[in-house]
Amino acid sequence: MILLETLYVAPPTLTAQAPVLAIIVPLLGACAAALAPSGRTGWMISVIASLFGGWMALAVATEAMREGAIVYVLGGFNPPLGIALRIDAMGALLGLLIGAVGALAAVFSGHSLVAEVRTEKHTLFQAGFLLCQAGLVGIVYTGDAFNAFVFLEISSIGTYALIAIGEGRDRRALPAAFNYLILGTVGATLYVIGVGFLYAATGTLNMADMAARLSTLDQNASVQAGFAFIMVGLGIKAAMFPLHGWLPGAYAHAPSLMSIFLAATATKASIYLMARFLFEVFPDGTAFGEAFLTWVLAPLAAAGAIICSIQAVFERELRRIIAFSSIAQVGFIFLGFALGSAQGLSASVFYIVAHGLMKAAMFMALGALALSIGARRLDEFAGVAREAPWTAVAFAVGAASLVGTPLTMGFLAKWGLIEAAIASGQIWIAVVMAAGSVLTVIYVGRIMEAMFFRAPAPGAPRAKEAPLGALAPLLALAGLSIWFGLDASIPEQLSQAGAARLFEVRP
Amino acid sequence: MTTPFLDANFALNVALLLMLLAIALAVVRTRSLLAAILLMGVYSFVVAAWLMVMDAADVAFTEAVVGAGISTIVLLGAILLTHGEVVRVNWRLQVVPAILVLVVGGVLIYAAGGLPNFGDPASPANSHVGRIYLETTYGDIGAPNVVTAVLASYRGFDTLGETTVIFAACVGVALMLGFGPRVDTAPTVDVMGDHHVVLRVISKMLIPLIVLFALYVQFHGDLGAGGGFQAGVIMAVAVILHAMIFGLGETTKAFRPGVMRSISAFGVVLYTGVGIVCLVNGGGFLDYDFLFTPQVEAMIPPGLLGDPDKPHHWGQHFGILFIELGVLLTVASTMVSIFYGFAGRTIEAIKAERGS
Amino acid sequence: MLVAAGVAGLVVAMALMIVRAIVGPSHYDRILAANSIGTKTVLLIALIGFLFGRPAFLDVALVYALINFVATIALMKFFRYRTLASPLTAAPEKEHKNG
Amino acid sequence: MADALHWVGGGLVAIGAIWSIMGAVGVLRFPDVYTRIHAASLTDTGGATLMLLGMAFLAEPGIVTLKLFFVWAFVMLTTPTASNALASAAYSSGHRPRIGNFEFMRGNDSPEAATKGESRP
Amino acid sequence: MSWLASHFNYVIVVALMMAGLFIVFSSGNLIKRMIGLALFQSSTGLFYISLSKVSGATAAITLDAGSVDGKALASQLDPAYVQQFGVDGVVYANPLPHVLILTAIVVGVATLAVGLAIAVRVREAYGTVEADEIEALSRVTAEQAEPAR
Repeated sequence: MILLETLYVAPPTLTAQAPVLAIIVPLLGACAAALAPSGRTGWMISVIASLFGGWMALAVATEAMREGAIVYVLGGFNPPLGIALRIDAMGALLGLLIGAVGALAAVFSGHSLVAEVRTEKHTLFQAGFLLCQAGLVGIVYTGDAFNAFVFLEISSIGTYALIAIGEGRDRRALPAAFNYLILGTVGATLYVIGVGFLYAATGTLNMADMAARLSTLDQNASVQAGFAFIMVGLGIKAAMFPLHGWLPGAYAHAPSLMSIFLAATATKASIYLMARFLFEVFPDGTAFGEAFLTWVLAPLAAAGAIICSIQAVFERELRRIIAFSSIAQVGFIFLGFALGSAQGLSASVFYIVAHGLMKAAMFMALGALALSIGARRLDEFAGVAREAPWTAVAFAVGAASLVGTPLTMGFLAKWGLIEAAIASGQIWIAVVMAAGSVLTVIYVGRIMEAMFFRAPAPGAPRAKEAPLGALAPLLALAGLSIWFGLDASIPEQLSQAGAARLFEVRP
Repeated sequence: MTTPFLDANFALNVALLLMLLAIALAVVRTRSLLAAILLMGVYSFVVAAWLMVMDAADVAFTEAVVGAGISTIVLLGAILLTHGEVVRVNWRLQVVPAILVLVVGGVLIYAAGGLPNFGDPASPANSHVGRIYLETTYGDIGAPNVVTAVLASYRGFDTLGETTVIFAACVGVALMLGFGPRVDTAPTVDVMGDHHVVLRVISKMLIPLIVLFALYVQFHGDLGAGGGFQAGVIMAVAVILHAMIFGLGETTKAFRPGVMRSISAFGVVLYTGVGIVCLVNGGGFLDYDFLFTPQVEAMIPPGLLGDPDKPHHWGQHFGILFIELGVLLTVASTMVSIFYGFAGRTIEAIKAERGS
Repeated sequence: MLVAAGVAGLVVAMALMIVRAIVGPSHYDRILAANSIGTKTVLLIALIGFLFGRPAFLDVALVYALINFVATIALMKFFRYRTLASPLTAAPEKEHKNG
Repeated sequence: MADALHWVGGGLVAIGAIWSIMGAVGVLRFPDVYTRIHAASLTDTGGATLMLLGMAFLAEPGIVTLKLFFVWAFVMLTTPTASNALASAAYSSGHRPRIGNFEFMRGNDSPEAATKGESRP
Repeated sequence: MSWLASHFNYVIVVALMMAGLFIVFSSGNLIKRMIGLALFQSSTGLFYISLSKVSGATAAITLDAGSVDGKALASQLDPAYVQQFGVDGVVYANPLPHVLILTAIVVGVATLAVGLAIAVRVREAYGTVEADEIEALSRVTAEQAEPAR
């Protein structure tokens, strides 16, 4: 907590407006980038706007830690009449993750975009990237169920086209983007239907008001169906196990910038929104909610964690391995939710951050390698550690965190989840976690073996170390994984404070 | 009226919904894409009539301009570029989707059992926030059209998001279709030496009228049905009509694609700017009561707009005016950009086919 | 009462037209039906305004009349020229062909 | 007086509706595209005129009447134009009328085109 | 039967949703799938608007009490309703779902445009818009990434 406050320095007038500024600065940045005369200017605008957005997210986090939860009223009309942003410590943590990864990815894009996307598209690409960022921050900050849908769509519509731009390198990006568009829109529409059912039962759209009204209401058919639709809709967006079909293609074929940013943040925002509906909007302890956690969420999450890890073991393209690993990790996160305890929730949120940072580092390392070699398959990466040691080391740090090596953030995250599972007596969840980790070791081991211990194939294109402008954000991300592995006070305090607050309100 | 299910309103409702169902089933069944598009156009017509029966004049307005106008044109542009008009059907592959859809439908029907009766004024949906808006709008905002008031002021942040979505679509379509080799003037595809004097003359007469009407819809928005979005689409339709009659080359000379994209961004900036002005003046984001500083408000003659005791009506009025202008700019330019994207590709497609 | 009868008549006419739109057989039949349904919708919306006491909603009818026109032009260009972009010429050299 | 106007207006609206139904029946029953276009465009313009005139009688003179006039003007502009464009598009794509004498139309059309008729799906 | 009467709208809306969803999942043609998606999204609009219907109400554009419209309207409405649910003597429709659906329609058209744009690019890259053919061609691309073993 002390650390957080020392990090954040700003005038109080700015702090008071930070929640909305964290959303609208990237938004304005997007407009400015679209108007920018050259790709270089667009990149600078993107970096500045992302950094400013990240700074504001820091302000929000500081405030949320101090106040417990921030309510920012928009338009001068108190909820439920107007729309309000409502940010508790966990939301602030997620916002911080989005801001940090967004800023680092924006810096990195200075090199990767030039290599991957045609020059005349750079300004619009940066505009789309910033829109996506604004939308994701909006999803985690808003306190209004319908407003969340609008932000979901802002981030998605920007994303679809940006993934499709990956066709310059691999035409499979186009059908992947189209599939994502179809499934993503179906998911968002199912979410809207669910919100409609809740609105029919409560007459309000504000989440807090909804929660208050639902707790006095009989759990009738339409409320239950609303809940189911929201879960399925957001489950598609969050790549929950049987609904994850869009993810591998989208992550594997998108331009590097989008892979980094999406892998670290996009599914995470939807997962967090799901958590809010699970633990904030719906009254705890109802038979229906309990049954969902025990009989639907937990088995699916466990199945996803195991099956997708196995798929990752047998996959040959490196980016697809990491994409499948992401789905498996989402399964771990949902296992934490399924515990239905404050400890489980806070462990899951911590895991979200850990996973976001490590996946960002891994995809960014691949992006940095893609600057010099156009490799896709795992064996094409043989021996890159000798040619690009720093990049490979950063990748290895991310991978180590993914496996759960001590001294990395991933270790603390896994440990926290297992602890929470044991504390609530669900030993089988701990066992699934352990089994998933073993599988993770296998596929990460394959990657490491190829990168570090195999000699490069003769005649293969030589990898080169990425230029400093691309290496610096990469090392920063890897450094964050290690820093939080040594001293996790910032994410830990925020996630625990948020979870404790939620479960205190509804014991 | 005391027996709400037997009145003319309900009978119309049932008739129109049954038509919708018939059309939707025909869309499912048809193998011709073009037929599906035409049926969707008809569907949208019927939806708009139904919306009028449901007292949703503003939504009907939007459905009119979007469903029948823009969607049809964009879909036509897309099938021109994809050269496929007949869909192949493999009935064996449809079993799983059918089961899936039946499950979803079953859940929905089960859920519908818990919904309040249709038209019930005392249902939760109609008695909580929705009612409060009706009671407070006049005092808070002073605009007769409650839908516009809610859209632009109470839930102005949603509308900012909506405008941003439109801008995102502009960015997306431009990234996908907006670049590549361009031709200055469209080749004249003169099939049989047609002459279209009638169309050209009528369109020349219509286009200024359409723009005039768009302005009326724009500035009449807080008094009657309509607003920035609808006006924007109508204005875009005027440009699209010009492009279709006089050629894309002529139109892009007047409304350059790059300029259109810039205007789209500028609309969002204008909207956000209004919010920031409120923020700088000490209110929350988009709190139009703070659009003008107290010094300015003191200069306003009392009662000029709305209630004489409420000088903030002035701020609300102008706030709504400005943000609707932002919406208009973004929507109009985005719709034109989207049309450029699809129609412009057509030229390239024709050239590519002729070349090969 | 007579207005209600008018609304009912229009709905019946629309239903018949929808049958034509669904059955086809050619695309021109569908366009024709769509166009005609458009006109009927314009009238229906205007009449609904009268029936329910809000004739001020004629704006919606007005905008429908306009959109209907533009969509029909788009369809016509689609069928005849296979492009939305080319200009419609006013070539004066040929005589009127089919009256 | 107002009552009389009301009856006149209502009557015109009802006649217009009957007119529209007649047109719709024509569209449903006539044998080919051209006769159907004939039925639709004739009754659309005629029916619309009657109904809008009727509504003008029902409404108080003022902005509503003006809007009704504009709706009428739009319908009168668009329906014939669209019908004209539609018929010419149908003709040039190879549809030939099923009934009536159309010898005078021969010229730049190939015989295959003339037999295509109603074959499009 | 009375349940059907009071929930008729929802039944039809569910049928429309199913129709849209069926097209999305069963069709292989990308354009047809976009059409299905548009149908599906539009049916949510119908759902919300059905929720907002208030029997005997009028559109939520408040009337000047003295205007001709207002007087004519007030005389048509049921006095008991007006007394219980009316504002200034007239029952108005619930405006909130209208606002939400305005936004949803806009989102729908944005999605449609972007989706079709991507479909057009798919056609340019693959020469087809049928999902199974695209998948087969994608497999070829994936195998090109593999060396001959």
